[in-house]
Amino acid sequence: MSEVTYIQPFDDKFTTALLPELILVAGLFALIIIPNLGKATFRVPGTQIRLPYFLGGERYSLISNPRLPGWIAVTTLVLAFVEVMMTFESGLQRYMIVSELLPTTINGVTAGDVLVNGGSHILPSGSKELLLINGFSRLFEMIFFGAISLAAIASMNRLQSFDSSDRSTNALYNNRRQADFYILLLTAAMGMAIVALAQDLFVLFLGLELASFSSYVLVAFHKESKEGTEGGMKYFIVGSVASGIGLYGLSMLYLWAGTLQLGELSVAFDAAMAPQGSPALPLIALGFILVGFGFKVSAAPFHFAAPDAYAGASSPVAGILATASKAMGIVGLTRMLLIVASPESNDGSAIWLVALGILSVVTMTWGNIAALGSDNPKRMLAYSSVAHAGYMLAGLTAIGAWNWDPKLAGHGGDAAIMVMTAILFHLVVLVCFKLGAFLVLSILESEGEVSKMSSLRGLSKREPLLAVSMFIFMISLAGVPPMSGFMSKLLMIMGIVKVAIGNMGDALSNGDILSIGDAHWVWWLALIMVLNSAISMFYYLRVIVTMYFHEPEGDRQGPLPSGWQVRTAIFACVIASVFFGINADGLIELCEMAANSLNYSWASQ
Amino acid sequence: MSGSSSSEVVHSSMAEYAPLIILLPMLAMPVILFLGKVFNTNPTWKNTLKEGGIIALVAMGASLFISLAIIKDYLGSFSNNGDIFSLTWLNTAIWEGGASTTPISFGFGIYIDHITVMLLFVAAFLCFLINIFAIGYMNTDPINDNRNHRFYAEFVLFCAGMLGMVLSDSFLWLFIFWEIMGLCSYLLIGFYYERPSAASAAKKAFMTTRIGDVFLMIGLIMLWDLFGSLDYSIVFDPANIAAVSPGSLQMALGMMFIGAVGKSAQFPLHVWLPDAMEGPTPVSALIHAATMVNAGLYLVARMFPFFGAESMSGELIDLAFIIASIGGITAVMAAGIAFVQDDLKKVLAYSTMSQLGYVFTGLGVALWLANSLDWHHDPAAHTIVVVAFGAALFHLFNHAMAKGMLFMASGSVIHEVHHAHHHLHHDDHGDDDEFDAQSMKNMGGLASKMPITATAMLVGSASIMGLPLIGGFWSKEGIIANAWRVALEDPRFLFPAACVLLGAGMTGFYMTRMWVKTFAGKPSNEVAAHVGPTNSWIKTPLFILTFVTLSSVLLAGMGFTHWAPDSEYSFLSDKGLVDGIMYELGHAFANHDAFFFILTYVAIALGAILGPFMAMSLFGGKLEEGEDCKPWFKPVISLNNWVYNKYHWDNTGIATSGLAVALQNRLYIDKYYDLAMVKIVAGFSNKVAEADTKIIDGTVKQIEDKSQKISTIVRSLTTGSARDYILWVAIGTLLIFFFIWGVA
Amino acid sequence: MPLVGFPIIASLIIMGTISNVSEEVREKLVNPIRWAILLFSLGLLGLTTAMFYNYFGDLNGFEGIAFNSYEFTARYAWVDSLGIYWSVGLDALSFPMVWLTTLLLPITIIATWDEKNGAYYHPLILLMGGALIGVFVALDLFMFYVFWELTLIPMFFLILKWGGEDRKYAAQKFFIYTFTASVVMLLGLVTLYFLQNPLEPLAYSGTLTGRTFDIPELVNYSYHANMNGNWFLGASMQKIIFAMLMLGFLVKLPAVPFHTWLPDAHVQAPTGGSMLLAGVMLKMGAYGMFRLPIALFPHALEYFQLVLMTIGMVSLIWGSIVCLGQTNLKKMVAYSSVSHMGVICIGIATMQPIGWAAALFMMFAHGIISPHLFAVCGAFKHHYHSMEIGSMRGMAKHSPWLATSMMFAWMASLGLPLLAGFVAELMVLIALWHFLVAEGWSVLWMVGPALVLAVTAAYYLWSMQRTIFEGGDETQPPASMDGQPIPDIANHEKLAMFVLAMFTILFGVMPWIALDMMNDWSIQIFEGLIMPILGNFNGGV
Amino acid sequence: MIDPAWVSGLSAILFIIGLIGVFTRKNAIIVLMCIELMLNAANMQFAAAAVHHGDATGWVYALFAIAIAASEVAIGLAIFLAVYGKHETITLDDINVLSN
Repeated sequence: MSEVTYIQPFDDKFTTALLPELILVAGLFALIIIPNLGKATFRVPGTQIRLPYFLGGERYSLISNPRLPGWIAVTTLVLAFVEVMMTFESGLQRYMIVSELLPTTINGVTAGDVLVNGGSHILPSGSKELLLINGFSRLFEMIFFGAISLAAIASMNRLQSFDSSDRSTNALYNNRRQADFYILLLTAAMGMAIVALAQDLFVLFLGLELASFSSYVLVAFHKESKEGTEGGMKYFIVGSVASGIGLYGLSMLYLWAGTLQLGELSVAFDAAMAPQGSPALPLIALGFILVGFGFKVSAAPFHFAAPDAYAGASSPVAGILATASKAMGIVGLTRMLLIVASPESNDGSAIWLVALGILSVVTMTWGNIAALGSDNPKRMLAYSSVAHAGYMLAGLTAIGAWNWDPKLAGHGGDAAIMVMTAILFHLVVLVCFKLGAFLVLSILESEGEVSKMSSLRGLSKREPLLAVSMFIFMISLAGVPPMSGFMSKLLMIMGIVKVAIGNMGDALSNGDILSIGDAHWVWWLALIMVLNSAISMFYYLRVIVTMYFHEPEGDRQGPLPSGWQVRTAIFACVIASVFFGINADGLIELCEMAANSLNYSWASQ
Repeated sequence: MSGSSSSEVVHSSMAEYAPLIILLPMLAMPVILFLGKVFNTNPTWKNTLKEGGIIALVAMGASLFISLAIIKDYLGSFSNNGDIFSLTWLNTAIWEGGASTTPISFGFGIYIDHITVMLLFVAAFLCFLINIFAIGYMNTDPINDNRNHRFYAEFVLFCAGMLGMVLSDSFLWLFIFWEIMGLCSYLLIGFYYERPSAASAAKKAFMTTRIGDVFLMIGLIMLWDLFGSLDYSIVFDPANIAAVSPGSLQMALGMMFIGAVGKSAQFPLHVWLPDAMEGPTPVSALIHAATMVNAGLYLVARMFPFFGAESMSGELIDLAFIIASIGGITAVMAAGIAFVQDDLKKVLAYSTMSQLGYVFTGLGVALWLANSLDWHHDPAAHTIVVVAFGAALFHLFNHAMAKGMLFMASGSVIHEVHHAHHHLHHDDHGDDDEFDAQSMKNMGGLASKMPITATAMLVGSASIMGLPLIGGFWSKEGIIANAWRVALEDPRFLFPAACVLLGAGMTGFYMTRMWVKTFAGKPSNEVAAHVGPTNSWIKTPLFILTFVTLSSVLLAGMGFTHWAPDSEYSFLSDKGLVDGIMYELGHAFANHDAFFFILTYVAIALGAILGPFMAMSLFGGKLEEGEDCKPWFKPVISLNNWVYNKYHWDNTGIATSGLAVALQNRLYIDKYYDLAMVKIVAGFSNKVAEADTKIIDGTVKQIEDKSQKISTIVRSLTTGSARDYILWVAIGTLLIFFFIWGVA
Repeated sequence: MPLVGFPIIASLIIMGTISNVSEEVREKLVNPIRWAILLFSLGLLGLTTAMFYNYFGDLNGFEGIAFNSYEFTARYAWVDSLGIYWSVGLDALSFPMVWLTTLLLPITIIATWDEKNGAYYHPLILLMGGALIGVFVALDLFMFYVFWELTLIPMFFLILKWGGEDRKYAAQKFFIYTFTASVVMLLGLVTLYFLQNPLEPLAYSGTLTGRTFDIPELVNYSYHANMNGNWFLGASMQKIIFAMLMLGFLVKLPAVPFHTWLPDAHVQAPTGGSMLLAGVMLKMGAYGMFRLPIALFPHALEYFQLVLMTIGMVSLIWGSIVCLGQTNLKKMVAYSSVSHMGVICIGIATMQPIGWAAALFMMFAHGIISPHLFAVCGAFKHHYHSMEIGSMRGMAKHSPWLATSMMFAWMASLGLPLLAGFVAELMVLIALWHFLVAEGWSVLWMVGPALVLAVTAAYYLWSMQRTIFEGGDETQPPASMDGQPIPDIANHEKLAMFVLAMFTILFGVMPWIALDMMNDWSIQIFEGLIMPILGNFNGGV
Repeated sequence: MIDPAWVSGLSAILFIIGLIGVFTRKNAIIVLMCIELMLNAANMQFAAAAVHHGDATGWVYALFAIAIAASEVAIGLAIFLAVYGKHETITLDDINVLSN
């Protein structure tokens, strides 16, 4: 704990601490301003003196390129991403940004205040913890920025653009939309980053809404099509309802505890969860909040809008929904379930264990079964995304069970970290292959509709490299070694099994007779999970078979439209998918570090 | 091979070369096959090397030479029984509990004793002669164009299998070579692969023997489990035999006997043999007379030490009875079917079965005697056992020689009839040819045209019939006598004894019928009238075998009827040849025991008088006017003519009776086997295959289909209306409450 | 170990390169590529043969190595945190399989020299070979599993791209079926992984988990835990994990009733795919059984002995009877594989050194014979455009080479003495009988194998009668030939079949070349593992 | 001063009305209004809780939530407009091009 440096907004270290976010803000400004720079002048009234004020007017030739917003956004996102990476690389410095921080020299310490930063600062009792920069939040930022920058790169040739000399309304209109799209991407990234950093549930909620609103618009961005608008609308309505429920949950929680600070809520929960019965209010609140985040991770039965949204949105956007947006939901769930209603707070296991366990089973099974017969590749990927949410929920469930065995004292934290590592690893590599798959569809989309599996036909003949990429993404999604998807699934199974088995090994070496019934029931989650991944094999293979077996259909012949940007992005995804499968060690260590920093109490136990 | 010579017995120096007997033909096979493939139409290959026939002949000659050298060395004394050398082949281990595994091994080696010597001579000698015959027969048959190398390759491999089986020193290797023979018989019977009948006959032969082989294999494994080895030197050791349970041993031997039944075409696994006549005649001679069918006899003969062991005394008589009974049944049944066959080779085939039945009966009674009598200590009993066993082996010998000769002679007849047919009709030989060169209906009166062949046939038939003093007489009398001897002791044996006695008469009938139908009487059609003499490749073996068969009185005198180890009266022993012959004659015709005296003459009356008489009264007759024949045929023809004219009677009633029809249909056994195959086995397997597809794979497919259906249902919940989605959110919320509340 | 890495990397590079060149260039490259791959695989064969000659197959009798010790080992850290190592090594269990794989690679390439799209096909075969070798040399559970699944991918593509009419269904079924079983196996492996809890952490443990995937370490650990009547992991857990692992292996083997993927895969697979599938891939199941469940859970093996025996018997009998009801040549051969794999199962279930040695030899012998069978089937299909038995008769006349090859392969498969298969069958029967008598089981168990010996002959003979023989009637040649002259097989096919035949004879006549090391391995595992742990349970007549 | 519990109760009623409204009404605008109702229920609760705890943060939360609600309406209406442009209806049940 003491490694965390407490700062308040606009301290001197503030810029260092929030550099990636500030880069995003700068990028946002740049996106808004730069495309508007022009030879506009202002005539000083009454004179002929024209003072240039640069906004508006005839655009400079340098910035008249309609692709410019894209470049700005990509640069910004990549910079932010690189910055996040750099913070890992150069030894992560942890910061807690609080609303108020007083130097010790000014005031004496009063009751409730805490000495921080090696005793040089006081944290007054009314001060709120707002944002925490540590391994966990940085890792999520990495996921968000990585995913969104890949999507941004891939979108660069997706949006219609016209030469700047074309002065038609349509051309102007479309060129203008370029900036809008990337602004929304950046705000989404911004919102997600806030979610990752937030230490106050309401701050988290704000970030969530920022990201959600951006994504609603992004989904509906193609308003020329029925599907686009419809998907956006459904996503918006169901999302709003979910977040409304979530917000109501927050308000109840606030009503109960008088605070939405994670740390304080956690203490309150610990105190309230007594064996003889718990107060109703926090449990209702917990349920409501679970719904709010459940929608974000698209857990069944809150997932219904997701397939429609994925199908309606352009593929890179759908990719963001399936990866970054989902990761955001996981952050929320992690904060809520593991910090606030933490398993430590209850003897044996967390209060939400059964509910989440059932949710995870329903989610993964529903997703896989629905995907089985789906003939729309995007919907199929959406359902598969539901299934993957189920796997992660299973992992979270396992963490909830980690101190089920009294004999586990001293071991449980390891298991929890193992599972958390697995979830983080999964989220990272999910960006590689799930987004990658969407990007492949994106290339196909630039040719025409991709609402039928048959659109993929003969891809191996038309674009062998793309087909190989898609193949790798598919088997990675299915969890076939040596792809990273396998590694993540293996980690997840390992984590769950470790939790379930606990220290049965000790009992075994004492000669006790144990059977699988003596393990915690979350072991069966692992079994359901592997069986589900076997089911999922079926529809992933169908994609492969369609690509390699069938001849190209109808007018879909020959190579696809080029677009080196999106191909680069796909290539990066392929490399990462394979690399993290074959050489997972570094990433596992990174995720382990992040998992460790989620909850210091685990490590200390 | 690892391992080394292990026996301390001093051996013939030739025995060191014994492996060559097997190896030479075995190596000749790829050579012939390769050369034949490469030089297929080369004139030198075709004419000088006879498409590989000469290479085969050289290999077989060398084998025969080495065999004879070994036999010569061994004839002087039978004491050098046992392993020549042995090599380990398989090393493995079993675990019988306890702290370590027990290593076991299976080896290969050469083992020579009196039975080996007998069979070695039969096999090597007949293979060589048949090889000579084959060159004359195969290479002149235009239907064999350019594929005789295949015949010779398979032929030599077959011979290698037979010789290997005889020489090997363990039941395992006996089985291995036994199977190789089985393969070769399959290939040889199916030599005319394009004929569906040949293909089906080959399959039938392999399949039927395979069923026997399965039992044999299990029997061997049971035997192995009893002794921990399959080496003769170990399993024949009385000390080892004393240690095993008689019941288990009897089971094991019984299983092995079923193998022998299959191989030697005994009831009920006899069905393959008549069909196997689809192969070229040399093959018939080889498989059905000289070698393969004898393998089963050899196997049973090999069991002698078990029956003879003191510790087993009286324990194995049930098996001995079964052996004898199977032989008896087959002897009568096959003879009966032979009554009505018109196909020359088929008659011989059934005759083979019948005669093998004799040998089995002989072996059965010999084994019974060995098992019941106290022959280790009682010299009289010893003689009885040795003579009984010797008689059976001698019949094997006689039959092999005679039947080999008969087949070759019949081949010669068929060959020439075939030629005559072509010569006459000048048509291309094709498969649509209706003419059946093997049917006796197309022959008759050939005695004048093919004197050597007819002679050989005559002598061979006489030998099989047991005409006094010729070949089979000695051995057959011995078998019948011993069968009755046992029957007096053990009434169960009345059945096989009666069978063999009855069979003697039946043999007389069908063999005579065959001869007179073929050689006596008038040519039944134009073709038969134009048959010419045969070539010298074919004549030579006939000539040699005729001599051997005729000289069996000498062989008998030399002690062939006492062909057993530690006989006080062993081969060419102190008695000398003349004394030996006298002894045999006296023993046969002037037995001191009144029962056997009468029995002998009853048998002679049946086999040599009644049977032939009946046959002659029905078939044959005088030759065509103006046809001249060799002087030694004249009495036969005249007798036939006389009987035919005087006693000819209309047998239509019998020939069309139910029994005759049943015999013509082989007693419907084949029919029911086929029925069982088609209805039960094929039907069942089709059902199982269907179940595999419908039920096992069907379950998998069901899962697939059902999951697709469920998927459709699940996806139909996504109705497309945002209101429904929200409803689901609400339901989900309630469920979450429920579960959180439930826990809390 | 270069044996694993090189083929995979080489083939990936080749395929990566050719996918980027134009159609014409690719056509031109086919020949150099297949020559290069042939030479490469021959090099591998040379390497393993040298190992064989110098180490494993000492012609004067294999010297023997101790139980749970390996040769040619190499170990590199792979994923430290989980205790995953790139750990390879060979013992007498894995070596024959590795050698077999390297033998079949060039033979497969030669036999299917002219396969269409060769620029992809031959590298794919090589990739397959590399993955298979990886399975056999892996001494790390993770690595084992990775290669285990990796083999699916090239095979999937071989079936999908070069297969028959219904290849789409067959390829998916093959993949999903075996994948399903192996994920269950994976869960078993992971459960096993976390149940290990020695007082001292085992070597090569993960930093995050504190457990190890190292097979020798685990075997060693389980050996000590199993001693003195204890069950490693406790009785119940041991049984459960044993069952989970066995499920994966039995499906791969395949054993009835998990076998139906095999006929579909075989019938649809191209010749080369079938050859490798039947030759090596099925053996992965049996190999896995020896490597993991048997070595780790001898108690559970004893417990499940009856089950395993039953499965083996059912596979044996069911497989052969279904064969009898087949009209499709390749399907029949595929089911015969099921039947033969049942023999392996029985050999294992006998729990006798001879039975295990026999199972190992059966794996080896079937690995040589079954590619021959499938090469013949492939040639049949290739030349006559039909797979139906009876559609083309009289092969002996118009295709003597194919007929000879077929006859040879068929005979070898039905267990003709002096060909490789016989030794294994004989030994299994001996082991079974000895086991039955020693354990006091009913000898009626023997009826199954006995029946099958006859049935096997029946279906092989039946099929030969309708292919090699006959053909003199007017129904030949069949309509599928479109009046074309009937060709015999090409020279490269002849060569491949001839080489296989020679090896079949070699290992039939001189089985000890391979059997000695297998036998030694069986004795070692018995004396080193089974007997100390299980004590006197078996035998003791 | 009203007891915050009453306000909480009112907000619960509002929330339930809103929730029921969203899945019973067909017109998107009405649904949007119902969503606003739900958000407002939360706002009231925040305000009531702020009173209850004597903590000003609750009011801040409420203010932020109002801002969120406002932007939500803006976005929602924009999307509905776009939907109307393509589908010519904003009846939720009739907008189901995407399903299954």
